[in-house]
Amino acid sequence: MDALLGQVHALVAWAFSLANDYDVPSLIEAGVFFLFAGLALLFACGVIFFRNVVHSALSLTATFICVACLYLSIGADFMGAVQILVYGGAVAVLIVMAIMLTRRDNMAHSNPSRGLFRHAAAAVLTGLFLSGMAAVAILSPFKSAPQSLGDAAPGLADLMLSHYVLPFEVAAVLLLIAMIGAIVLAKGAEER
Amino acid sequence: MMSFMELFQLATHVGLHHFLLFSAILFAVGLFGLLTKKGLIPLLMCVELMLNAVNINLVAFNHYMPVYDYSGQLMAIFSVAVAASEIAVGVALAFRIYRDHGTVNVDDLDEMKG
Amino acid sequence: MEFPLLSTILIAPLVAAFALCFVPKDDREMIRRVAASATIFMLCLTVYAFFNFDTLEGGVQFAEKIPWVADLGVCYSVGVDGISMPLLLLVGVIGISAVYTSWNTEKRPKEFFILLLLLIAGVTGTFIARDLFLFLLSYELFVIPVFIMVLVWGSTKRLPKEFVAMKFIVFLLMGSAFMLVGVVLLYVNAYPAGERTFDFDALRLAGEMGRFSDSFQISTFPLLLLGFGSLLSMFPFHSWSPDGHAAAPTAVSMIHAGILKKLGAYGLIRVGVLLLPVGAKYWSPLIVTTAVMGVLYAAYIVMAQKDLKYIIGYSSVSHMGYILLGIMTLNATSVSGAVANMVAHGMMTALFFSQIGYIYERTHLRSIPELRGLAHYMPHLTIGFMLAGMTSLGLPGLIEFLPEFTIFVGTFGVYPVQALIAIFVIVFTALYVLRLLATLLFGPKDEKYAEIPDEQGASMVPLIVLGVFIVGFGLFPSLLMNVIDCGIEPLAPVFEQIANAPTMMGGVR
Amino acid sequence: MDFWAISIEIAITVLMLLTLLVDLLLPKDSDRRAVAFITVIGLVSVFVFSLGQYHLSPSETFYMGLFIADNYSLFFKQLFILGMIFVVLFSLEYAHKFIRYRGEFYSILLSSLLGMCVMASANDFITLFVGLELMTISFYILVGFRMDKAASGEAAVKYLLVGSGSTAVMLYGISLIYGATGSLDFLTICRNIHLFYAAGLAGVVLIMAGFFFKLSAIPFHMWAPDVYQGAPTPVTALLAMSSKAAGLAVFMRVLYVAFPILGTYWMTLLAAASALSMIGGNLMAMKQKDVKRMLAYSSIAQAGYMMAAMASADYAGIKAVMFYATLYLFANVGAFAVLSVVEEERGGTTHAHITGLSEASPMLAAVMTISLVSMAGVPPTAGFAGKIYIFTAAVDYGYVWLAFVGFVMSMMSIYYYLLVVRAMYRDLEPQEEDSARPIVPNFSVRVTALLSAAATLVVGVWPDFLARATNFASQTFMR
Amino acid sequence: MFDFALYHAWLIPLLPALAFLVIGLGTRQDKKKSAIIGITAIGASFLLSLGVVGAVLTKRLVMAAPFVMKTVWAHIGGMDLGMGVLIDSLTAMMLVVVTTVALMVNIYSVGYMEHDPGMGRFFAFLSLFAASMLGLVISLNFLQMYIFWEGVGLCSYLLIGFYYYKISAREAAKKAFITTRIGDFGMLLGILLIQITFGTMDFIELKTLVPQYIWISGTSFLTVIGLLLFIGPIGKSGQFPLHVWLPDAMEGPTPVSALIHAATMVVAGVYLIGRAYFIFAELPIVMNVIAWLGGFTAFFAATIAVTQRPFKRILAYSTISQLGYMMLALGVGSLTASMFHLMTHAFFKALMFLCAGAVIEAMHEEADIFKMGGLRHRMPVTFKCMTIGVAAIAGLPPFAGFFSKDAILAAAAEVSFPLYLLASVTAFMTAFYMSRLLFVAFFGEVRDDCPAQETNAFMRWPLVVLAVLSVISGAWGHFAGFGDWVFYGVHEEEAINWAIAGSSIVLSLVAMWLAYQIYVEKRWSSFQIARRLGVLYDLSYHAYYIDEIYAFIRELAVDKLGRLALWIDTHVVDGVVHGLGRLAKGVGAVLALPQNGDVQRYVAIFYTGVVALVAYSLFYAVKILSVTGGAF
Repeated sequence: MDALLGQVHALVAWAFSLANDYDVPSLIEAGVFFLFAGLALLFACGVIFFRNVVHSALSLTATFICVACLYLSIGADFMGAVQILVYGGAVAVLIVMAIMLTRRDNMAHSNPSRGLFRHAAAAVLTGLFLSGMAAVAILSPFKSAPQSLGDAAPGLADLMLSHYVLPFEVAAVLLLIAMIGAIVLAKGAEER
Repeated sequence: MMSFMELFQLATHVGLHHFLLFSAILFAVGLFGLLTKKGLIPLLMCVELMLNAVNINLVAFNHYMPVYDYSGQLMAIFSVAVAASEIAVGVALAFRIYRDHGTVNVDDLDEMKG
Repeated sequence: MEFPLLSTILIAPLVAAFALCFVPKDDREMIRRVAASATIFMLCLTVYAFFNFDTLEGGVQFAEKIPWVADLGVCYSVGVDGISMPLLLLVGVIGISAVYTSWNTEKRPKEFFILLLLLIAGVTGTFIARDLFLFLLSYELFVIPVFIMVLVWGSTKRLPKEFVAMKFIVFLLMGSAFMLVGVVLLYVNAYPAGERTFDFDALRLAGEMGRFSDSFQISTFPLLLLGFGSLLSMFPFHSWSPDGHAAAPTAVSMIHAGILKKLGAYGLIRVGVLLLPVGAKYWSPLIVTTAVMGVLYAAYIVMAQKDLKYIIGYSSVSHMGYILLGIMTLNATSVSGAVANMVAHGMMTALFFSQIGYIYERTHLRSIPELRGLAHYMPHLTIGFMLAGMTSLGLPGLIEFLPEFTIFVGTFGVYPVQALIAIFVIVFTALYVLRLLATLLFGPKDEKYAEIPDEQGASMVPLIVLGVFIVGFGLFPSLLMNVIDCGIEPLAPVFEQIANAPTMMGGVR
Repeated sequence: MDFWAISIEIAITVLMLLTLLVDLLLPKDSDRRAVAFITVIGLVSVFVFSLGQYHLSPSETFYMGLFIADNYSLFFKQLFILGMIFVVLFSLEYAHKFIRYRGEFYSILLSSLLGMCVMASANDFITLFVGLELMTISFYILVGFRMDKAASGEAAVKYLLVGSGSTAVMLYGISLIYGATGSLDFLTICRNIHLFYAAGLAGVVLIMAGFFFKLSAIPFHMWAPDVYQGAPTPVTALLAMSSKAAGLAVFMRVLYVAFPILGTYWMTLLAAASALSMIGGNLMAMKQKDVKRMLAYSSIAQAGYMMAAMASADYAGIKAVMFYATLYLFANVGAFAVLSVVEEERGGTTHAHITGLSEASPMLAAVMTISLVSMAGVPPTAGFAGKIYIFTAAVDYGYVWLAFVGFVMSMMSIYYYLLVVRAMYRDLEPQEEDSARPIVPNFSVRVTALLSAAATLVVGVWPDFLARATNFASQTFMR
Repeated sequence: MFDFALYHAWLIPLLPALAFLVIGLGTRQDKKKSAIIGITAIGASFLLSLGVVGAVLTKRLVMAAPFVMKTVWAHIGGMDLGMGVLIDSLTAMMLVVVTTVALMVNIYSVGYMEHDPGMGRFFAFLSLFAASMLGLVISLNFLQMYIFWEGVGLCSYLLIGFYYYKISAREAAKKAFITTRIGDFGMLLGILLIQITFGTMDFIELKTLVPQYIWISGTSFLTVIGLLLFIGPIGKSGQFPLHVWLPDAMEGPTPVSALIHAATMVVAGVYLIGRAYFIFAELPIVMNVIAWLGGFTAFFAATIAVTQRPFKRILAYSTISQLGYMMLALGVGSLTASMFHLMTHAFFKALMFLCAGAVIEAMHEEADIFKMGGLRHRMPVTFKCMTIGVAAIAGLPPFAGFFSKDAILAAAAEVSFPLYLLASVTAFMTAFYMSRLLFVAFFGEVRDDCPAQETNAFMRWPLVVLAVLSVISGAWGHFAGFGDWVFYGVHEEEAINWAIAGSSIVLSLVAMWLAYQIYVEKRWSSFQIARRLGVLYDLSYHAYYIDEIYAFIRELAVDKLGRLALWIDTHVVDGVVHGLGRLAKGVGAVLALPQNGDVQRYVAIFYTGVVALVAYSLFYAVKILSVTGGAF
């Protein structure tokens, strides 16, 4: 009982203190973060739990966009743009196309899941992984010190074309090969 | 024990840990999907979720930690490229599977075992 | 530079094997002629080496040394001392006998002789190696030839030959796994990185400098023992051996019982006892006891066996027990006896198997109740069997008597009870050998063997070659013993050291 | 910027584009041997050219040390190139029979090679990641390249799914390392004390998990058997030798260059994974009936051996790994060359398919035997010397138990290798007479098979040359 | 001349050995040449032996001062193993006995074996036997003796099994070898102990070392050695528990029985003890054992011999009995008597066996004496010779046996009355059964179907020579002073003790009379007596069922145990091996169970591994944090 009273006290005191030092920008920041993060997680869950795979795909796109918004919120504007373009655009289209090409019948139950046991096991495993990662995040005494490195796009361009030009070129080859490979595989599938 | 207030304070001061936890959860959701979905395409979507989650990590570190260039974001960009390639190949393979098996459910893929 | 005698001996079968690759596979005559000439050449050289071995000078002779693998500290270092010289001779003798025993191989002769020559080369390399790496390299060379030979040319009796081939190899290699751990431990502990070497003498030197602590020796020796002991068919790690004999083609049985097992014993002396004397001493009561148990146990099993190859297989387990006994008693007398017995038993067993092979090849029988009264039609075969049998039961005047006697002399003073049992087994040996000979050779005539020719020409070669050595060394043992003696004599300090080391029973025996 | 440092990569890229181009130019119905020959000739010239890159002076780097062309990477690159040459050579007939898009096949082979080469030289996580993914994605495609076989597609899907999972984990690890140290550059990371953060520690293990996946170490091995079995045989060969070697090369660089201060931390893990892989891989291989699948399990064990040497974390260990990777390459080339011929002639790679091979083609049977024995580590093949190097390194560091497990398991492994030999050499049942029908492999297969067998034997009997080469490469690496 | 013989004494065994080689490798197929070579070699040895005797007599090489030549045979592990020649009076006596009998048997065999296709082989083996036996006789040390000891064993084996197509012969040969092997085992132990204790096996060196040893350490350990050494003679000389092979050994050709199993080889045991008497004589316990065992064997074998029917079997048991006598003599300390009896026995037993051979051949391989009868008419020479033999063994003066047996009885009486009594009873029984043999086979009516004819000259003359020797050797030995030469310790002048001699003569005569009454006059029916005796007769007739007991023991302790061991080996030892193999495979199969093709399971296992690694890293991180307190 006492503990409860204590909590109530604290709540009241907090309300007062809130009035005292009302840090608007920080709260807005928090609001934005929680809004988009929450939405992203919600949509992510939608990817998994929608019965209709098209809905899942749309949900995935929504997740991507929410994440892009988060990027924007911490100043990674270029990254946000890439996210929207590549994920929200290209990948989503690819996926929807794939769905259309591999499924021509009723979409109602087009996103089946494994059995109950598998869900339970997956939940345990996922939970363990999550708690591990959370523990890692919490146990690490990061000394965060946000700073501005200037505009992201020029900074990235600078890196990409000087420091990391080689990976950049290799990534080009990678995309080329992925394209060729995808064509070959898909073509092979067609020519039955 | 932490009081509500401190908790709230902690929650409202959005920082690195928020993003780390968020990305961990997103990753976990993707992982959960990867383990439970049947269709190949939903599985690919889940993979994308996981890769995306990691990107959030990278971008967040790049923003919050005392670093002097954008290499974290760059890494994320490369990861996007890789993810895109992966999904392209994955989709092509989905066609293969669909052709061979008439379905894209991976639980039918057990020709090889033991 | 001296003529590289030992290398020539080593290379001869390899060259022949290589040459055989280019002989058309239907030209049987050519194939066996090539194989035979290689082994004859080998025999001549080994005999030359044996009789030119300077027993007064002793030490390592005909040595050659070429740096080989620099960073492991490996040299191509060959040479023979008084211990390995007789065994090299044994290889030469059994090599030629094996080739001639297989003279009439009809099934895929080309591959057969290639593998046989490889096998011979491998065992040769082991005995002449003065470097542990080279030793190991040749030591396990037998694996593939033996496996394939059993598989293709073997015979199925109690167990399918495929199964036996597998058991044979896996068993031995499992043993050698332990041995390899031991060897690596030795190698690493002997010298600090950069100075390491596989050279036997250098390793011994390291031992003398005290690089191998007592506890290290005690823990490492069992590893080596497991490896070498299982090749030596030490009880209770012998079960690969009789089955292996039974399934293998004759030539392989000869080499297997005649040489391979000796390889185990040789390794045990060369690596186990000489490098880890204190460890050997510590375990010796246990090993001696199991050795004697093996002697008795295998002799008992022979009593119940009917299949000729199983009989000889188990009897060789029994005889190898004597050798192990001699080695692990760890004094100069017993070890010399063991080394001599290695030669003796090798020749004896090879002779036995070659005779069995002869009869099996022609009748496809080798079970005692099915074969009888062979003496009526095959006097030469009878002589072969009698000679082998009498050698086996330790008849004086034949090669095996004096080595056994020496082992007994060496052992009796140290382990009287064990020695007593071991000596008593000579009665059993007589019993089973005589039973075998009696049923196989003597008794009423059986017309079904009338058509089978007696040994003639090529098939007499094993009998003659082995017989000459069995009788010759039996009547003039000093030919053999002097060589062995000059190999054992320099080891006196080792035995001295051992004499004062504690055993697992505590104290000094 | 020094293009000399990336000349090999440039050459391979050019070659890759050339093959694409030639493929386009060739008439539609021509067989693509020309492409294969171009590939081989090109790779041989690259190989010869690369010999000239060994150096005693400090290593060349391409831009700010992010890409280093040291002797170590050079050695591995040559290894990959060599493996690729062999694979292309022995798969000529195989590709002709089973691969529909041969021109693209060779291009993608080359792109995977490019990925490996980039990995071997990578000195920061971005380059590493991109190279790794280039290789991996190429392999996803290659594994699915047999359009006529459903198993091939299935294998590709499995590889892709598990591989993506592993990519995600590895990326996660990289992100944590980045978070802890603020850098992706190995040379910067290695000096950063913040690696001891939980994030750093977790990052290391996550990265290791990614590499364990590549090396198919237990318990990250589950994909390997299915993928090896389903993939086209030449691709399986590459997976077993090159992909694994590339993983090793970069794994060692990451551990030794980026995380040396965590040595005691990851060594334990390596030793444990090594022991698990050696035991599990060998035991599971025992009951396999399909040779390719058996080789998959055996490759798990082989990875275990190599990790045992890595666990000792000094130049002797690196050298042992390099030595072993080389001889493993030779052994694999031999084995898979034979298997590809068998699959081509008899339509499969199970024990039933290789039965009677010793009569159908003694040469192939002998090569197979030698290769398998080398994998088991029995003299006089190279495997024996390799094992001695590996376990000497392990024992030297104090991992006696690891050496013990390794030797015992490697000798146990002879069992399943000999099962194959047994199938090839055993007497044929009357109804199997068909299996004795002669197989005459074509010239390139013969050359490849004999070369690999000869190399296995020569290295086994006279390991000095290879030992010197690996010493040279590894010592400059540790410098 | 004598010097030549002495210094070339090593030729004595070598010549027959060479003959063996020549016959074995060359002339085996040619009967005549083989015979000539064999006889020539043994004849030369005989001459040389005579020369040696001459040398011994002229140079007075008594046992205390022998002539020695030696060479190193092998040097091994710190032991010097010598080979050499030791010539003294004992050796000389043995040489002459052996060569004489061997020569006679060789000549006899020419006749006996003339129709046998294996005659060449036979002569080869005979030569080898002679070589081994002579080598044994001139042995300088225990090892050499053991070597030739085994050599004679081998020859015995070969010759017993000469008719290898006969299963009985084959089995008898085997039995002989194995039984003597058991004895050899003990002897080998003894020799080993001597080598270990004294560091030498040389008789001459031991002769000086043993007394010193006894002086220092007493006799207890030496007693063990002595007993072990004695096991060898028990086997070889057919003493009680190991006598079973000797009767069976009669499966061999009769000349072989004469040479080996009567005259020479079986006395090797006696000879060994005589040679090593300087050890045995110092060990009273061992001496007692020898004496009593000898006495018992003598009596025991005699009781069996009384009821046997086959000709050679009776002789065989009589041999055992006589060997027992010799042992008894040794045991009571009279080397002289023993050796004397050895010599005389060699002659008359060889004689009787050769007679037996003649009879059996004449009877077309019929051995049962009760199927013979009246042979004295058909084979007069043989009959006369046989009679001389029987008289000799019965101890009737002036035949050879009288002198030697008397000496033994006298020696026994001097030491122990019970032994004397035993010996006397045995003497009585000996006379009885030998006369029984003589009377049944040679007296009575000639049967209608009797094919017997007198034998040919080759077989006849050796009989005559041996008969002469059987007559004169005793008296000659006695009066020419055998005891002056062959003795141990201090030589005592011995005269015939007429009390003992007289009583033994009386006993013998009574026994012969009894036999005559039963078997010739048929005053008492032998069957009635047998029935009366009942169990005793059965026991005796079946040799106390010792063979059966041994067979039972062998079945139990060897064959059954062997089968048990085999079972253990295939099911337990091998079972463990196979089980381990299966276990490994099984574990592999279990480990591969998760590999069911389900890719999501693969992912799950992958992530399980990841989680485990993360857990490890967290554990490590917490440890670091706790160490550093979170400060970096």
